[in-house]
Amino acid sequence: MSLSSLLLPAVLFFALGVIAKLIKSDLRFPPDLAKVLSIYLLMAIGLHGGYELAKADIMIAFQSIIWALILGFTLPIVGYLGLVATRKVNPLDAAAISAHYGSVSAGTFLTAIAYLDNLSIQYETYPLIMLAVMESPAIVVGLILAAKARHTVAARNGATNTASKNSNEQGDFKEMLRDAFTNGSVVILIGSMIIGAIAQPSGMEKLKPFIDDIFMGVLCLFLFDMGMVAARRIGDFKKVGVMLAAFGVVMPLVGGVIGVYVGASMLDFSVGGATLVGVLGASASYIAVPPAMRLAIPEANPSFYLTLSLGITFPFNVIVGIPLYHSMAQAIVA
Amino acid sequence: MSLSSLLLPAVLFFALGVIAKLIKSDLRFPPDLAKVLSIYLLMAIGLHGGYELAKADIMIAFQSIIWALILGFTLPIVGYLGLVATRKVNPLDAAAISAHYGSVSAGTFLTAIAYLDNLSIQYETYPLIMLAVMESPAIVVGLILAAKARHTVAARNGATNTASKNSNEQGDFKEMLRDAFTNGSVVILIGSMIIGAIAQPSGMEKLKPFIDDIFMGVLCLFLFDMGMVAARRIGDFKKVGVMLAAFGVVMPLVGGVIGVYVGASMLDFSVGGATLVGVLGASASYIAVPPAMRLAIPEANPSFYLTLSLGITFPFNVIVGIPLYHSMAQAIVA
Amino acid sequence: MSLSSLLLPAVLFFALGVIAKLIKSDLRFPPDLAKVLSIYLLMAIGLHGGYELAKADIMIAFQSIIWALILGFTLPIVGYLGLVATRKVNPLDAAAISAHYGSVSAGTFLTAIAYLDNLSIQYETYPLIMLAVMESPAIVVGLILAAKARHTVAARNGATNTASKNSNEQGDFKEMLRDAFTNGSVVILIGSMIIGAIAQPSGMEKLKPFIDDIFMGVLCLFLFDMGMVAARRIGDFKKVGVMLAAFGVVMPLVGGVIGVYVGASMLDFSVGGATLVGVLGASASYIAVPPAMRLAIPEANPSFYLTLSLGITFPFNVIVGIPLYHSMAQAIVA
Amino acid sequence: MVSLYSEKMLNIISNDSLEEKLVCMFKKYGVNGYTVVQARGEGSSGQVSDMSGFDANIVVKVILPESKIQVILESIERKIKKGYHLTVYITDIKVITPEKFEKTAS
Amino acid sequence: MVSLYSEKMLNIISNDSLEEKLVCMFKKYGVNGYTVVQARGEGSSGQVSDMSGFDANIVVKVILPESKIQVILESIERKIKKGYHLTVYITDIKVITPEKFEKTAS
Amino acid sequence: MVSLYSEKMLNIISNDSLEEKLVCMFKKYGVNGYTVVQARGEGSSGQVSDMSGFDANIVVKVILPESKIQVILESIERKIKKGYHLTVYITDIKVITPEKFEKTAS
Ligand SMILES: Nc1ncnc2c1ncn2[C@@H]1O[C@H](COP(=O)(O)O)[C@@H](O)[C@H]1O
Ligand SMILES: Nc1ncnc2c1ncn2[C@@H]1O[C@H](COP(=O)(O)O)[C@@H](O)[C@H]1O
Ligand SMILES: Nc1ncnc2c1ncn2[C@@H]1O[C@H](COP(=O)(O)O)[C@@H](O)[C@H]1O
Ligand code: NA
Ligand code: NA
Ligand code: NA
Repeated sequence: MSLSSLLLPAVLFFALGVIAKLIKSDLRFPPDLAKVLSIYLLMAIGLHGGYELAKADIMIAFQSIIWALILGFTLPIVGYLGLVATRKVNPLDAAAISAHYGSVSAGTFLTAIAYLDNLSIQYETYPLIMLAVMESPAIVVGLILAAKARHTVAARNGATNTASKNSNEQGDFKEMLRDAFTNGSVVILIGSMIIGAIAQPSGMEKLKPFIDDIFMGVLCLFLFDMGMVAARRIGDFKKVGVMLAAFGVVMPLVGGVIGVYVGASMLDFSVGGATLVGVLGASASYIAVPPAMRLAIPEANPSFYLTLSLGITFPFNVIVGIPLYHSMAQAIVA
Repeated sequence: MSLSSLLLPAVLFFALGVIAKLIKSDLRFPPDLAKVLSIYLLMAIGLHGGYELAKADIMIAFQSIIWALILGFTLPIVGYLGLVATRKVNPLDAAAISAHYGSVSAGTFLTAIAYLDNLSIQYETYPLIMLAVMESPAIVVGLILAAKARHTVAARNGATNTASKNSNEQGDFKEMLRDAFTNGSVVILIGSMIIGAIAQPSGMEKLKPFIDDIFMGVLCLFLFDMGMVAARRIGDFKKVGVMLAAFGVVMPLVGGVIGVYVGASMLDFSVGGATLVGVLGASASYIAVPPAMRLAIPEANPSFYLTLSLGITFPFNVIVGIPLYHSMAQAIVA
Repeated sequence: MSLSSLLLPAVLFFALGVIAKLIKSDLRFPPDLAKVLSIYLLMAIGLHGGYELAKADIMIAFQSIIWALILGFTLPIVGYLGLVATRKVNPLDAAAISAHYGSVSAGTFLTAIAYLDNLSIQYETYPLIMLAVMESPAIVVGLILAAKARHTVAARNGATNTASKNSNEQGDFKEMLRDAFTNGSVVILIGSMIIGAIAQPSGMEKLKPFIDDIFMGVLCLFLFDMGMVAARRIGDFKKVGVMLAAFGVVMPLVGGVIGVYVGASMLDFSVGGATLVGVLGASASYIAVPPAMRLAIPEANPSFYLTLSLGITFPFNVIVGIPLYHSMAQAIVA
Repeated sequence: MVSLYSEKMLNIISNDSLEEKLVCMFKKYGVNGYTVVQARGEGSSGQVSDMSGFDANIVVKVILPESKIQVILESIERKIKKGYHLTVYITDIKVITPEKFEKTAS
Repeated sequence: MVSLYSEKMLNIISNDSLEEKLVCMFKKYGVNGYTVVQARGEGSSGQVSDMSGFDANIVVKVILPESKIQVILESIERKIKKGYHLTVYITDIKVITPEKFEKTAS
Repeated sequence: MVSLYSEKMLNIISNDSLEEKLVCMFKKYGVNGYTVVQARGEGSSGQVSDMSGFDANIVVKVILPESKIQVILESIERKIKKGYHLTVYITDIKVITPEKFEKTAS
């Protein structure tokens, strides 16, 4: 875990974004830029991965998907229990927050890839499928945890209008399930992977400059922007309290350890691959899950989950986490 | 006409966009992205084409322009007569719709170029001038058809306030003529072609990575976006009725046949060039013409022409039409 | 000073933008595009420059900064005195306008670099630091000039509520000072330069296609957009009056001469380097300074400074100025 | 002399993730016209940027006949009680084409 | 105590291709101030996205003295009769700088 | 039957470089909710585009209890006297959750 990893341009631009906001610069990126860049990044990584995956071992791919589902379903429950144990948040907030930790952050994943590439460390392509798979299940778990929490709360309060609510919830639940699996990021990522796998090689060749050559520069720009977004949330640190803020650091460590273990021991990946699975376990979604939670658990306070996932866990993973999970992977694989 | 043409990344991304909307994904591209991408595409293709055209035969270029004008003026009239014959739309709607079919769709044209490039089929550069030329005349024909339609309607209704309207229309007409020929797409395309032709080769060399290397990737992203836009309109299919929807498929076939014939027999182009002229004849504008029609024929229902050009003809051409016009061109040229 | 410099694609696209507006085309670029492009350009030039500067002579770098500060502080005063002498604007307008001329235009600077590159003329990297340094001081001078102007005006008017104003101004002034030095463009430029200097070479290598290869194309797109923006202001030419409009041409000439002299004689730069310093002296800010002046000198009329910097000086420099300052540099250095 | 007719305009400020839900609600009550504007803002649930796809607000504007206001407000109130963050306000407006806003559900 | 003065605010929702035409109309009647906001929406002429350059709506807002309302409304009504899709509404507002909106054509 | 309560909505059209200043002012007077919409426009200080980072307008909308209007208007008036270009108007609105807008500074 050399310090030199911090000197990756991508990480440095993230830091620049954070600093820009800390010194109260008036620097503001156009509101649609981050979205455009993330569309590009997902598309590029998807095409690239799909192309590789066309040659992949279907058995390992299948196992990866199973483990992605297991991680996606388990991590939010771990997080939920941890949060409820702190007694610092109500169960609905706990459900909403922990859903974020079962899902993943493509930005963190891509930074990890830049990190590995820079050290010339090989990695398997399967974690990319896991990235796509893990976007959705956590949202579902969040919904289930919230339903449970609501029942608890309602039972406590004497449960007046539970009946009428329930009928409504049925329809909503179905709709949200569909939303979880047709989520925009998932569509781009899986769609691009399929295109990468089935498109004609001659066609793919022509895409190379777009998806490969300028990739790293776009990632830098994206992380620059996200650094500013994260920094705007760092200020809310005080609002969420020390206990919650600590969760934003401990939870990725827990998820990272579990992820690295799954990658190295269950899936038999190399150091690079295990590091990436660690990053999947450690990272928290800040694109797909927040709007889903606004819809599904409106009672939860968005300040909590946005501050944790965007303001604490994201910077922690980009700057400290990735090299750490890499060390862990080295330790386990060796 | 091999199925493999459907496996072009550009076409696959268009399909992905359509599918994303059909499965009701919440995927949404920022509202300005399509515009930015289309500016880039027009600029790149213009520079590229201008560079080639500097070495072109002025006689053929001139003939191409003449034929582009003929196509642009004739096709809307063909469409108008066809539409009026169906008795399913009023004359003003017919005028507005048919104007779209005299004009062209740069997105379809670029997909055709990707298609030909992929099959390593050579093509002349002249169709590019025709693309630029054909943007405008159809708007003018639309205006004339609408004026005629209005007179017919007014005559039927007893013509109350025709006089006052007329004086106003004079000024409007002039203004709209100017608008038709200073249309944004035309300015970018012709401007870039001129720059490509007169700029210093050393300067052009430095532009190569921007205009050539990443071109195909940007086209994919653009078609991804347009696939979603088209799919949003496919749902309006029922509103326009079977007859009109059929027009959205028959008209491009008619235009395609005429275009291929003009390209192959009148202009003596190769298979590639004739295919491109076919695409010009077949495609319907969805960028330049709709706003012009909103202004010029406000009585017409935008749902009709947007659904037809964007929701039916555009997907039809991208997926079915291009290989078809290619086969036609092969048949005629051979 | 060959005419061929006008045939640079970048300059031609600027002209195309101007022409598009003059012929009243409806061409409109999305409102956020210019900002995105300028972020990219600053980032690319910063990374590039930082990488070079890592090998630079610290002494010359230091001298460059000193001279940049001197230029930034002196030029607005020269401009202010000139403007007040014309008796065509009130002192507050004069302060606001002249602040623009002490600062710089990155767009003009990059066009100059494209110009030199095209002629294969070498240039030092130090002017890039000067570009970053010169963004801010002029804003400060503008504030000081405005404060002075306000006192004069207040003294004339009998100075009623100066006291209450002053206490308020103290706080505002501090805040504006901070704003001047944490200005967004400065943060991107200096931040990218530092990243370029400290990032690992292997990481920088991966950024090359993004920051180098597509740079010229992006610059063309940016200047295309800015041409339209400038042209919208050219129309206001009459509103500002002949005297002011003349200032928009004379002031860059004065600044250009001073700049070239500083570059060639004080800093001992080559012809290329001296040309760039000339451009720094000649160019007027239209990104950083206008919003700062709206805040700091609200009494000044934005039409004046926007028309001058964007509608007159910017086109003048891009089309006429750059080759001129190059000739001057040749004359002095030789 | 153009005649003016009184109508109501209902404005809802909300996170853009709720747009589909709100539009659905309008259609359920036979309101087929609405206008949406992108916005940023701040309120009890913290700061909301206008970054599309991340966290953005919208202002939804609907011109309605007085008669439909109550039933829609009740639906909105239910949503607010469930926890949704909706900032709602109603203004009196005058229109020149009342028939446009008074027709019943299509 | 800041005094408040009554004015009218005219709002026009339309497709952005009509922006130039509307601004021209304002200037013709001596109104030189206006504000435009990008929007999306749905109405009798179908759904309109907010994709710039494709199909976008705008909301045009103009603060006017009462005296100018009628003549502009007449012009708008003529346009609507010609077929233009304009959703128009007027609100009563209070302003603190009436002179800003009452001056005659420049 | 959902009850409606009267509040005021303060609207400020300004250049976006003044956004921070305006938000500061609101907070100073205990107003913690506001909504901002990007705009373009024209007025006495010329045409303003909606180009982010160059020259853009904003419309700031704040729902306020009547009691807070005057003190904020005074602050705005001072700014206008200093030269700031602020186009301000107030509308009467009805809301369904008055407690949201009446609470005092946090
Ligand atoms: N007093 C207010 N005036 C204007 N807009 C408000 C106000 N309070 C809240 N909002 C808007 O409503 C959104 C949600 O507010 P809240 O439910 O308080 O979190 C905010 O992001 C603002 O855009
Ligand atoms: N009832 C309404 N409330 C708010 N906006 C409307 C309404 N009806 C129409 N609009 C807006 O006006 C535009 C044109 O409407 P229309 O003329 O009905 O097609 C729509 O795209 C909407 O943005
Ligand atoms: N009469 C008006 N109606 C609507 N908006 C206006 C009006 N006058 C000015 N504005 C807006 O306020 C901004 C500043 O105006 P001004 O202070 O007159 O330069 C303009 O850019 C417009 O967006
Ligand atoms: Na995770
Ligand atoms: Na056609
Ligand atoms: Na200067």
